[in-house]
Amino acid sequence: MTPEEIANILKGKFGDKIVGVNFQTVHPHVWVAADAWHDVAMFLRHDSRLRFDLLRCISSVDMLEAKEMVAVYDLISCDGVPGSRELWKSRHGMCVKIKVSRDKPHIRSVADIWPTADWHEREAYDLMGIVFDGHPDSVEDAEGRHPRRILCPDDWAGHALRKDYIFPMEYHGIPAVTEYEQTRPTH
Amino acid sequence: MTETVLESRPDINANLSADAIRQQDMPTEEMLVNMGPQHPATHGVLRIVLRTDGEMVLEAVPHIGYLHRCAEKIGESLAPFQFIPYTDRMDYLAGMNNNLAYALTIEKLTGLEVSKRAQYIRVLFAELNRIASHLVMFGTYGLDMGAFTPFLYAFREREWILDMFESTCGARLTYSYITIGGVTDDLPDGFLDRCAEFCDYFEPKIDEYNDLLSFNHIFVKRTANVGIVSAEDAIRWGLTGPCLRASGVRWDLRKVQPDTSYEEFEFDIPIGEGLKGTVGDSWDRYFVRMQEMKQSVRIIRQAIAKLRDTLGDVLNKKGKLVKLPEDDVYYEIENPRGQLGFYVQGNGSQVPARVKARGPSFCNLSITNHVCRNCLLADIPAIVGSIDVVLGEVDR
Amino acid sequence: MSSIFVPWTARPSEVLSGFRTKATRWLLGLGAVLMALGVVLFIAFRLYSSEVITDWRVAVAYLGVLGPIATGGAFFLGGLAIIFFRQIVVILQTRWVAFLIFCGAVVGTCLLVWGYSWLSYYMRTAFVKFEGIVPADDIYDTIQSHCPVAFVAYLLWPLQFVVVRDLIAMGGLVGFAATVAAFGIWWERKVAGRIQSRLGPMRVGGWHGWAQSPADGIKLVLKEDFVPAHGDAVLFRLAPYLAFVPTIAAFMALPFAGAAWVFRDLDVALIFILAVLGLDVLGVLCAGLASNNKYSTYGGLREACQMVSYEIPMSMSLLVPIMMAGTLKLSAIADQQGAGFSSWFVFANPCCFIAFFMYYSAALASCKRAPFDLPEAESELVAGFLTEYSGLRWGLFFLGEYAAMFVVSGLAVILFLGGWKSPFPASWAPTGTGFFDHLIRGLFFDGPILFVLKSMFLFYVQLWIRWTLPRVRIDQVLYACVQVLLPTAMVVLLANTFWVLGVQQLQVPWMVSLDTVLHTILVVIGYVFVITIIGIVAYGFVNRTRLVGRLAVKHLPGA
Amino acid sequence: MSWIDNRFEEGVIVTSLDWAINWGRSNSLWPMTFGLACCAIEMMAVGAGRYDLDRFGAGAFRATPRQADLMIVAGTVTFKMASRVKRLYHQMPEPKYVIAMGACTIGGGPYFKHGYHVVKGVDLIVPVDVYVPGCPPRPEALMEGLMRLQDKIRRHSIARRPEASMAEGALVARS
Repeated sequence: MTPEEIANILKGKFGDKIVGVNFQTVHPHVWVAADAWHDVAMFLRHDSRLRFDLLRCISSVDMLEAKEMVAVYDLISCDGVPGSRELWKSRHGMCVKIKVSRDKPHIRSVADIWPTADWHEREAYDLMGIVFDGHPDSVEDAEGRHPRRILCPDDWAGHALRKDYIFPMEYHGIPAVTEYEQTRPTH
Repeated sequence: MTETVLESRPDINANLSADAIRQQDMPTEEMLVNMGPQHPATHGVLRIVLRTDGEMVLEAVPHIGYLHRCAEKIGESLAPFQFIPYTDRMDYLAGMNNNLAYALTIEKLTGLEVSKRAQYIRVLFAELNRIASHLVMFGTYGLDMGAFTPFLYAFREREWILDMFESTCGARLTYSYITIGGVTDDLPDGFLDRCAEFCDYFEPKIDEYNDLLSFNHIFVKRTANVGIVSAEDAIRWGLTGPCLRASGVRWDLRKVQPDTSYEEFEFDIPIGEGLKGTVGDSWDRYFVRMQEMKQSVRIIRQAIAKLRDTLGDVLNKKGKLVKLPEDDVYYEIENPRGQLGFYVQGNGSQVPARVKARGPSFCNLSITNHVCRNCLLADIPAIVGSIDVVLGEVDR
Repeated sequence: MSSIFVPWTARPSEVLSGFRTKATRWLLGLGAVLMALGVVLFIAFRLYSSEVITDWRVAVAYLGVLGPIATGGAFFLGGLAIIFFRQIVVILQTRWVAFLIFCGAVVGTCLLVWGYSWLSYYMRTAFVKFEGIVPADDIYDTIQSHCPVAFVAYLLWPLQFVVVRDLIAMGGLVGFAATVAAFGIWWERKVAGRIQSRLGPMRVGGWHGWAQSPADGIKLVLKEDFVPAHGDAVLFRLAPYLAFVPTIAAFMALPFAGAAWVFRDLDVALIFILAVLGLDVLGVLCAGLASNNKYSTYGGLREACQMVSYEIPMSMSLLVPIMMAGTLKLSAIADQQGAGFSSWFVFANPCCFIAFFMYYSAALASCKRAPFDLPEAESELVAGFLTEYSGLRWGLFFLGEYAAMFVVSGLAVILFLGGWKSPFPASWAPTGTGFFDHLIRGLFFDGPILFVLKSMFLFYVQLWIRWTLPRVRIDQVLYACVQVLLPTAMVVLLANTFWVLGVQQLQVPWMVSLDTVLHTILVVIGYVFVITIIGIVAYGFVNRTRLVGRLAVKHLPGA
Repeated sequence: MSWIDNRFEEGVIVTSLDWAINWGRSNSLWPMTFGLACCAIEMMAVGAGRYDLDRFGAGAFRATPRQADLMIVAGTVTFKMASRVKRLYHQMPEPKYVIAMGACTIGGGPYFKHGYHVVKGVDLIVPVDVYVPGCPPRPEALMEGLMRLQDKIRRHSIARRPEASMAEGALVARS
């Protein structure tokens, strides 16, 4: 099934919640509104025509100029019989992008649909600061309820992959960078 | 025994069951055991917090990030050509495959052509490195099971592969040989002969090691029926590579989505058949890798034959200064441990705006807590070792 | 302030070395003079004590004679030690010196074999004649008739007191246990290396790094002694000795050869050895619980359940040869297997044959050796009950483990493999009283050398198993004990009872003939086994280069 | 500082004992099984058949720091790992030695510039005896580092330090 057909199915089901599509690219994708994402994900996972059972990756992008953050979900649908002689095939692949505002990035977690999303969402919060509501492994603190950090220590300050991230001067008494390193733009 | 206990303990409520009374008599409490970051069985700096009741493990929560080396931040600060060495250090057991993954991603984003000879060389080295990586898994898994000797044999064979890599690119572990637009240099003289010699030497060794470890009675008892992962669980948790195939899913990106002219090679995709226990247990995850080594030898033999009569340039010079379009791409290839994916977003300059690496070990490891429920303490190394994580790739 | 002269800081190194050589000369000279004085005293003492002298005067004279000799000897050795320390690296790394030391060790052992049997014979003849305190001259006369070096008599004089003899023997036993452990550790590393296509210790010194164990010992003794916080300090300090002493105690009842080569020839030696070896678990349990470390606790508990459960099949399988021999006295048991290879109990009947292997596997488990090394399973519990131990205390645990390995191997040798009796029929032995007859008998037919060699072979098999097999799981360990070994041991024991009853007591004809047939078959199996082992070793030696692997051998620096 | 160190004045016996002690210490350096990153693989290769660390008596890899003499910090040290590295170092009994293996351990290496989570050199955390450069160092380089460490140990003396004696001398002079 081509991305166009998948997009049409989604449009027919959710209408204006599908805010945009882009097929003139090496990475054809569909833009989905953040509030409808959980329903769309449930549909993508369980609809008999789509059956996207493998979530390959959740990437998060920080658009500093546009004051936006984008979460990129790469999905694929595997087709085959366990233990059979013949190879499994990829029925179709798909990419879903979700755009949220940079100062209040909140997306509904899909860890209940694809368990592998658990760690991906924790990493996305840890490094990019996108909060996934309803994440099974959440903690409550000053910044509200958010997924637990996974890579950086729990007392780490800031989200490292944001474009305006300032490197720490020291961590628990261990010197990290010099003044020059800190003020230098990191990209 | 309820009556006897009641006679001896009048304070106990008579309605309690015998277990409850025993619980009151000799209360056992759960214990938190911290495994790692420095532990021989955690393959680096993985940390697993076990909630145990005696020898029984009720819960195993992995904690990662002790080797978080900011690869993605570096990726969006350097040009792709400069980032290739950092991909080596992600999965430091399969540097060639990581180089290949990033190079293919950038080439797909920029539409760069790679000559046929370079593609065959890439296949050759990717498979050689797959063998080297699986050898390390074979050795360390034996180590986890308490068999010291296979580790030494595995490294003995691995040294030969590393010698060939060294003669080609000068490095033993971090190669940066496969770069954007091909490979940095052509093969040295006599390389293909040494490679063929290695294949003839190594193929019988695999059966030897199966006799030594794979079919060893104790080893089978330790690993069979331990840490069973069903096919749908494996897919739901995003397992890829040998871990997925061990669950009976005959899924391999080299066949599903052939790149680097993998479609010209013929090889089988071994899956776990539950030879010694249930499909998807630790023994299957281990044995799939042993079979994959044989398939890799097959591919190497074909690649040698193809390389002998395919000549030409091996490096597309435009790859060094390639400009990334304002577009994004996500591309995966089949690594020794699973599907390594790179998400790259270009912004018109030479430096990408965002680089995201999807490490196979990262997703494979996330199933640990799901599998390690109600197993024995001694099964934790068996399960974690069979998943075969490389922490440099988990934490990036 | 700056004018303060601190000599040892201001002294340059060449002055130091000059000082050292001077001191060395002094020590050597003084020692030589003192020893000469001692010899002179001795001669004077001999001239003086022509008549029978009573005990205290003998004691005084003895001290008076030995004092100067001992002191001078100490000084002399001190001087030599300084030179030796200066030259230790050179000495240890010259092959011919190592070779000489080895030859010296071999010759010394032979002399020990011969000399001890010789002296013990004459001591017995000397002591039976007298009651209570013995006049020195009588010992002297008794011995002078045989002994070229007469003043040995005075050195032997205190040996008549049991305490003195026991102290000396005890020191010998501890020394032997320590030697076996040190040698075993080095040997294990070499065996592991060869199995793993490596070389093992090479650079430390000596021939193939035989000086590795001394180096490890020096380092371990000098490591920081350490007790974990919130741990039970008393138990923590006590545990190594609780684990080490029982294995040494087991040596006391272990005969090396006959009744003359055992510290105490107990009538219930077997029970004694099993009992004290069982005490070993106490130390491990203390270590596990006192370390305030969860891994240690796991290790201690595993060790407890494993050892306690494996004691039972171990003892039951040992009862089988006991039933054949009809005694618990180890020296007597081995003497019943003196008629060569075919008379060993392991080939006596199928029950014994099975019992041997059952005992050996149970012994592996009770020694915490692989594949049963769960208490210190490295990949699961970091180091098990040893996690918090360092330096000398850890070394004591290690010493105890290796000594226990030797003890269980020795038990197997005595009970199943003919103890110190040779595989050749005793009729081949020379029947003379000369030095070489003693020597050949002691080396090849009936002596501690044979016993140690056999035990060392079983010791080697333990290393071999360790570096080949994976580790079993705790539930499998207990399953193998309770559901496999224990019932088998009971069946074998029962079967052996009827066997002994039918063959030895009642002489049932068909059982006797069956016994003969099976005995022959088992002996043939034994011969085949021995020939196979020899063949394997020869094959491995011939093709060692190919087997070790061309890469490893070709590239090894310092090979 | 082991229990025997710094107790005796320098003299014939002590300076002679030094030979034996240093010989023992330098020839049984037991490393800790402690791999952090890429360099750990090379460390394993050093322990393996071709470059056999056991030939130097340093092949007995101990899993617990209590029994280890040598900590080979093999790989990148991150801020999350730093406290563990420090604790492991403090758990080792004296005398203990540290080899910093690889560029990351020496000074951040390739992760110096953009590595917000990487410690710029393990010597910010624990004292280092020998630095072995390389990314990762070849096994021969690590063996060279081990031999240099052995030389360093052989120069050690258990005798009381000169400055300590000098201080005592000063005290004596004042009283």
